[in-house]
Amino acid sequence: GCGGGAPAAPAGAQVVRVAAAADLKFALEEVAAVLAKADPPVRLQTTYGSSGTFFQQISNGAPFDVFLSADLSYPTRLAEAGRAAPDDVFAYAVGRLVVWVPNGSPVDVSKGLTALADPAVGKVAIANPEHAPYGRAAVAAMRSAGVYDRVESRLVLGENVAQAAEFAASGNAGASVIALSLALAPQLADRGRHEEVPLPSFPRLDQGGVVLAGTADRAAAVRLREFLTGEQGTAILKRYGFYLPGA
Amino acid sequence: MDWQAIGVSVRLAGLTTLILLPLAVPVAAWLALSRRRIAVLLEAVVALPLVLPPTVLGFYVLTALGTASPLGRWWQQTTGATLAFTFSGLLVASVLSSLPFAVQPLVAAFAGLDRRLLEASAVLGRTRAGTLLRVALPLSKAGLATAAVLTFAHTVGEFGVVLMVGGNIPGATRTVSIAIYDSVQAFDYATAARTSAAMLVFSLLVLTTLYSLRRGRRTRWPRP
Amino acid sequence: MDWQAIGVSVRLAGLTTLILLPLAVPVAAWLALSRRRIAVLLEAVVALPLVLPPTVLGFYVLTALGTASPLGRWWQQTTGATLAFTFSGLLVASVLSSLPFAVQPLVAAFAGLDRRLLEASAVLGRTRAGTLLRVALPLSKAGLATAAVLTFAHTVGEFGVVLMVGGNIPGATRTVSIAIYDSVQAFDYATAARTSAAMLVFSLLVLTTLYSLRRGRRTRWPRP
Amino acid sequence: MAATLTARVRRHVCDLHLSIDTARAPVTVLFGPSGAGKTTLLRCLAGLDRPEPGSHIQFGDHLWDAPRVHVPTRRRRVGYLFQDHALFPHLPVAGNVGYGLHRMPRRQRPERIRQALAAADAAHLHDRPTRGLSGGEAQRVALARALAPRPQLLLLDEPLSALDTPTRTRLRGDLRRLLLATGVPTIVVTHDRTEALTLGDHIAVVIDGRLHQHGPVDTVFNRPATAAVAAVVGVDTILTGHVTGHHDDLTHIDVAGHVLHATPHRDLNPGDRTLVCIRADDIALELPGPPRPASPRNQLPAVVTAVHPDGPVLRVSLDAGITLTAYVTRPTGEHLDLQTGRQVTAAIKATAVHLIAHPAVERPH
Amino acid sequence: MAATLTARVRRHVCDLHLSIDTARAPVTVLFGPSGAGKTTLLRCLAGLDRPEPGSHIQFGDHLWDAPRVHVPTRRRRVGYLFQDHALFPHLPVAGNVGYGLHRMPRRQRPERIRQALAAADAAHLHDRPTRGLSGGEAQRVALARALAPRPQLLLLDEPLSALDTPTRTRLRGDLRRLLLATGVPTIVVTHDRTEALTLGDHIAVVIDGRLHQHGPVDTVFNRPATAAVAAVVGVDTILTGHVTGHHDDLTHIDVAGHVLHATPHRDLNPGDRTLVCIRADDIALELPGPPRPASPRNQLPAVVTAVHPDGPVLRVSLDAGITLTAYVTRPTGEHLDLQTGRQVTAAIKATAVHLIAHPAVERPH
Ligand SMILES: Nc1ncnc2c1ncn2[C@@H]1O[C@H](COP(=O)(O)OP(=O)(O)OP(=O)(O)O)[C@@H](O)[C@H]1O
Ligand SMILES: Nc1ncnc2c1ncn2[C@@H]1O[C@H](COP(=O)(O)OP(=O)(O)OP(=O)(O)O)[C@@H](O)[C@H]1O
Ligand code: MOO
Ligand SMILES: [Mg+2]
Ligand SMILES: [Mg+2]
Repeated sequence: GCGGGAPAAPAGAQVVRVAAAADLKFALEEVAAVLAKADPPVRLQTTYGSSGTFFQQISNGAPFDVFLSADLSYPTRLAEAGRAAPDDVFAYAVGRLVVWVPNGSPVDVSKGLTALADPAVGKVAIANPEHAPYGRAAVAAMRSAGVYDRVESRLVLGENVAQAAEFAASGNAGASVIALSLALAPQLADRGRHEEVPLPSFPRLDQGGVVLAGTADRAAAVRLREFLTGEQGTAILKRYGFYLPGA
Repeated sequence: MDWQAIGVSVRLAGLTTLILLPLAVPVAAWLALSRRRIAVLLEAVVALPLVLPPTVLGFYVLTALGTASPLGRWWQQTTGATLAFTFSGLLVASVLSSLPFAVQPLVAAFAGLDRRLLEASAVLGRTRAGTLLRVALPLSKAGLATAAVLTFAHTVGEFGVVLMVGGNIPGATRTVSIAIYDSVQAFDYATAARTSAAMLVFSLLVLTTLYSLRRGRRTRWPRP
Repeated sequence: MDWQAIGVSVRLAGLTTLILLPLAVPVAAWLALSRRRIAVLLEAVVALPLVLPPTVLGFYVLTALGTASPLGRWWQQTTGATLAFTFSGLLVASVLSSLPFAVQPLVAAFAGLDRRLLEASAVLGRTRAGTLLRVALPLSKAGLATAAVLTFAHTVGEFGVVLMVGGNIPGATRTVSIAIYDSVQAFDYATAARTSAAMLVFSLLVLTTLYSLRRGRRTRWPRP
Repeated sequence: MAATLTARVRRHVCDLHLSIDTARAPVTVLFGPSGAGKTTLLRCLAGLDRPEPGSHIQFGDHLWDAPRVHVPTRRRRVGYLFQDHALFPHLPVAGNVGYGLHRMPRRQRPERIRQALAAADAAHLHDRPTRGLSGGEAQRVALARALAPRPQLLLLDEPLSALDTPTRTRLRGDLRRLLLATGVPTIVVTHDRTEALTLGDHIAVVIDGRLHQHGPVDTVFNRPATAAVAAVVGVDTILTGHVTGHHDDLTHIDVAGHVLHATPHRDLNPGDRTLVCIRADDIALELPGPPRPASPRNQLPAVVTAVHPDGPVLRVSLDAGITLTAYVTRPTGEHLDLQTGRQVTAAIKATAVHLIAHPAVERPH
Repeated sequence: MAATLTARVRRHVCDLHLSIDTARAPVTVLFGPSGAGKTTLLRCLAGLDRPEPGSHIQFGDHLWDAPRVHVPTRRRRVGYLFQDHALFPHLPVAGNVGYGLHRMPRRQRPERIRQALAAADAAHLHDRPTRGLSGGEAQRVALARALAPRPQLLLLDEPLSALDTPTRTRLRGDLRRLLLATGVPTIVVTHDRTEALTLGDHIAVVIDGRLHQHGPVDTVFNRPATAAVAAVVGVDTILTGHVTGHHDDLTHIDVAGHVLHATPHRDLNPGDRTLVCIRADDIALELPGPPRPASPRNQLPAVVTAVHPDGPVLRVSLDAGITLTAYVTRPTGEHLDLQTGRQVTAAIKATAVHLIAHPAVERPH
């Protein structure tokens, strides 16, 4: 379904309003499905977008219960600003980066980032490093692979990582550097090939969340946090292409 | 398909239009018909919301409405709720960002009026307000319709401001434009296409009706 | 402050206006003055880019320009490059998304013309095209100015479409609206404010000049 | 350029049948009360209004309007002076006059513009902006604009109504000469009798959307076919009587007990009802005296009931048993010492007494 | 409601000084050639154009324009019939006429609308839409609209120009009666002499932006103060001569060798140059014969050079050594058998020969 995403929940269900980074899109759908059947059911009302945008909105009092960012710094800064208790910041996953090319591309994606050095690849899409954690990670990874100088002039920037994925998926960019979670999504999986970028070649994408101070139903929000960091949640996140915090 | 979002959009666009038009008419009349030189400058000022990127406009509105600003705090103390991320907040932002769409066509229409008719009205003892209501406005129906259409349509399509100020809350601030964007972001092209199509059909109906209404007495090419 | 982005925006807005106006004039004339009933419907169709959220519009343009579409493939084979993420691609998208802003004010202006003057032109042996050029257009200067202003300003402020089709390439597709947005997102409020201010001042200058130009022969309130 | 214009024009407000042989009548005057349908007719001829089914307009060899035929305005090559001028406000005077000259080589246009303006007595307005022209100035510029392209048919809707008398008189003469010289068939709407007489060859009288009479100007003015026409062309005295007989090459009519003599009218038989039309300017006033056997065969003793100045003449109302209206010049008026109650003799030639048969079927206007 | 209107109006096209005692002259006619500045004057009086510094307009007790004073149009309570009508196209006829009645109780408006329409001979148009009115219909509606609010000053810019003669004649009388009955001071622009004579008490002649003469209608028409006025009011014969002397209570003038007699003019001395004005309708034509010692003191033998119909009369051009123009009625014309070459005597009373002193300083128009 649309961004709202949550399956219809029985009346009286607890509702949690979630602001989630774009790379969580598919994983959270499944989380929501599971939670909706839990007892008592929890209904997730999820909005996806760029972590930076959510930070702005929450700083100005946006009525969310839980913020799942693509990094740890935004949640931490929210806590520092008094928008959440410092204890309520939690890490829930580690983002993984892939090089993604559409089907039919002549690029040998198995060579990873070095394949991008070839000008024949054309435009390379990444998230905007200025405010998207995945963009920053992609730039760092390309630098450590020593290809950044040769790719820089061909970079195109998506507003968030999902948009970067779309640039390549629509065939307008020759390749993209995106979140594994997106590359694994059913809608993208059969439209292209991907190769993971080795984790050590870029600063760890520790993804953090936070239960916000103004939450209407703290119990429900905490249940979401518990679920994500618990056994069932971590299994789902793992399946959708995340490493687990501390792994 | 997100019917709720469509509902929010229609409500938002309708209310924005209803609020803006009565506001825009006197403003446009002053801008168009005033003899003061400053009118030119003010006309440009009114057009400014057009130039600011909607997200930036949204950001500034957000800041102004937020709890950090005096206005936001005052609102919160008075009503007990924040203005941002509510339908009312969205309405405020929409009114602001659609202002030029309501004012500009009216300015053009008023500026094109036959001055003899304004003079005739003055001779017959009417004030400017009376003349505006009884002569200028009825003779500017095409401009009024354009203003209404542009305001309504622009609000329905508005994205950046709503994104920043609305916070994408279903039933309150998730408009259809946001909903479609979300579908696209989720690679759910089918839903995006379906929602877009529904909106297009609806808009087409509204616009066609509006345009038909104003068509009565219009100037046409001489036959054939 | 990102002067380069300002340059891109001004170039984009200027070219969009230059391309759109000559296109919009005959379209608007047909829509306004045609006696055919279908004109009402087509007028609504022309207004549609307004209703679609810019990002969605951008997405569809992106899809149309991409290698998956025949148009995109044809362009790529002909020119050897993609249209997306280039200035030209942005221009195409801008022209499309600004179409209603150019057409609507002209339709209103043409619809308000004095029919006797069109008749006088026909009697004197002029074709519709001649009449359009020599009578309708000169008498619709206010509408033309409004069309130009709205097109220019809307393109400068346009965000969603540019975001989708541009790819944020400095000097080519990073417009000032994107640059400001990026600054805001990067918490660089100072730069955002400075760039916004620069753009506001520039836009104010352009608009004021344009409005002053058209002010000469306008209808005014009867004295005083 | 002589051609025949045949028009049957039906629209909700009118149903007119007009046929003009432009060789015999280069200038046709359209005359009729306000709201009669004159402008409507011109608009249909110009192709601006589309006449209703059953209409048919043909100019020379060109079929302009017929079932499934409608030649667009710009191909009819007519010149049209609109009743409300419709000058282009954004063009200067010269631009307005030159607007229809696009088929002419560019070099020749300034000369033609000057000629047209001169013909319309508006040469001095050549460089003026159009906004700000006075009413009469605008009318002359509109006339020049209609003349400039030398159209094949000229339609002038009250071309001189906004002008002062000296300008109008001068322009009237110039215009008539120009129209005859260039040979452009012309239809002129006017409300002015003098204009009709001095400009037109034929006159068509339109009343309530119907053509009531069409013919040489003199004939129509002196021999109106119907009471309505008589009223419109300014016959001041219209009386009802009945024929008493024919004698001495004259027809005798009884009007309210008074006998009038008229030139014979062959359709009238003794006993028939008839309208009697007498123009005010055909009644001469004389000092009362014994009847003289002079040419005015009707001599009615009358009492002056009112005297009003009316333009260059005095309008005298008389009671001669029947009510009469006469025009006299001022010297005559002074000579007769005309004032209310004065006894005079009204002399009317038999040829000036115009009879209209069957008044019972006439719809008085 | 009698008040004095004093106006000094300066604008780039005119500089006029006008003072009207509306008690003595309830209706003032503004007369002058096209482009003279008549409309400009009315617009300034209505407050629509702002006169230039040095201007001053006062109506009764109300100062309307002066240095740093400018009463807005809507407070002047004037009625203005615009030369181009300016009806509101979106309102029906009744809506137009009722537009200025907002200060009147709503219930009374329909009656007032009907009265105003009836006064303008347009009662039948009450329910009509304004678009589609004919020229003359629109003019009458505009007149009704100006009359309806019973303004304190009425400005009529050619109120009857688009009407046919019978309607115009009828309306003229009705209008004059209405204006006198309601006592609304009125300024009427007209190009029509008859209208000036029948509507107006006083007449103001404006030429080239200057007020040339102002006074009772008769005086101005019969005794034009300048050659320009004489031309404008339609004096047909204007000759230059010089005074030869005063005898018999008459002034004698030599014009190209012919002696004319005029009523004495005290400012003229023998030898002075003078203009001699003779109206065509003041010249009587007679069969040639021995001079009679009758009241017309000038009897000039003359030859007819041309005869033209001109409205209700014949316009006869004469060569009497000097060129004369005379009007005669048609019976007189037939009686004299007027045709080119015919010998007649032109009789002109001394009182009809009007002298204008110092013609050398006059700027001929
Ligand atoms: N479009 C229209 N709709 C309704 N009535 C109309 C329309 N056009 C003209 N009429 C009516 O038809 C009649 C004839 O109008 P037209 O303009 O031909 O008169 P006219 O003879 O030119 O009169 P005038 O001398 O006053 O100009 C008028 O009563 C007018 O109101
Ligand atoms: N706004 C203006 N700008 C320039 N000239 C003007 C303006 N208004 C009037 N005039 C000129 O001033 C002169 C007087 O104009 P006005 O309209 O007063 O004439 P009028 O006496 O009413 O003539 P008419 O009888 O033809 O209506 C004209 O020559 C006119 O062209
Ligand atoms: O999910 Mo992000 O915040 O676009 O990197
Ligand atoms: Mg007419
Ligand atoms: Mg005038």
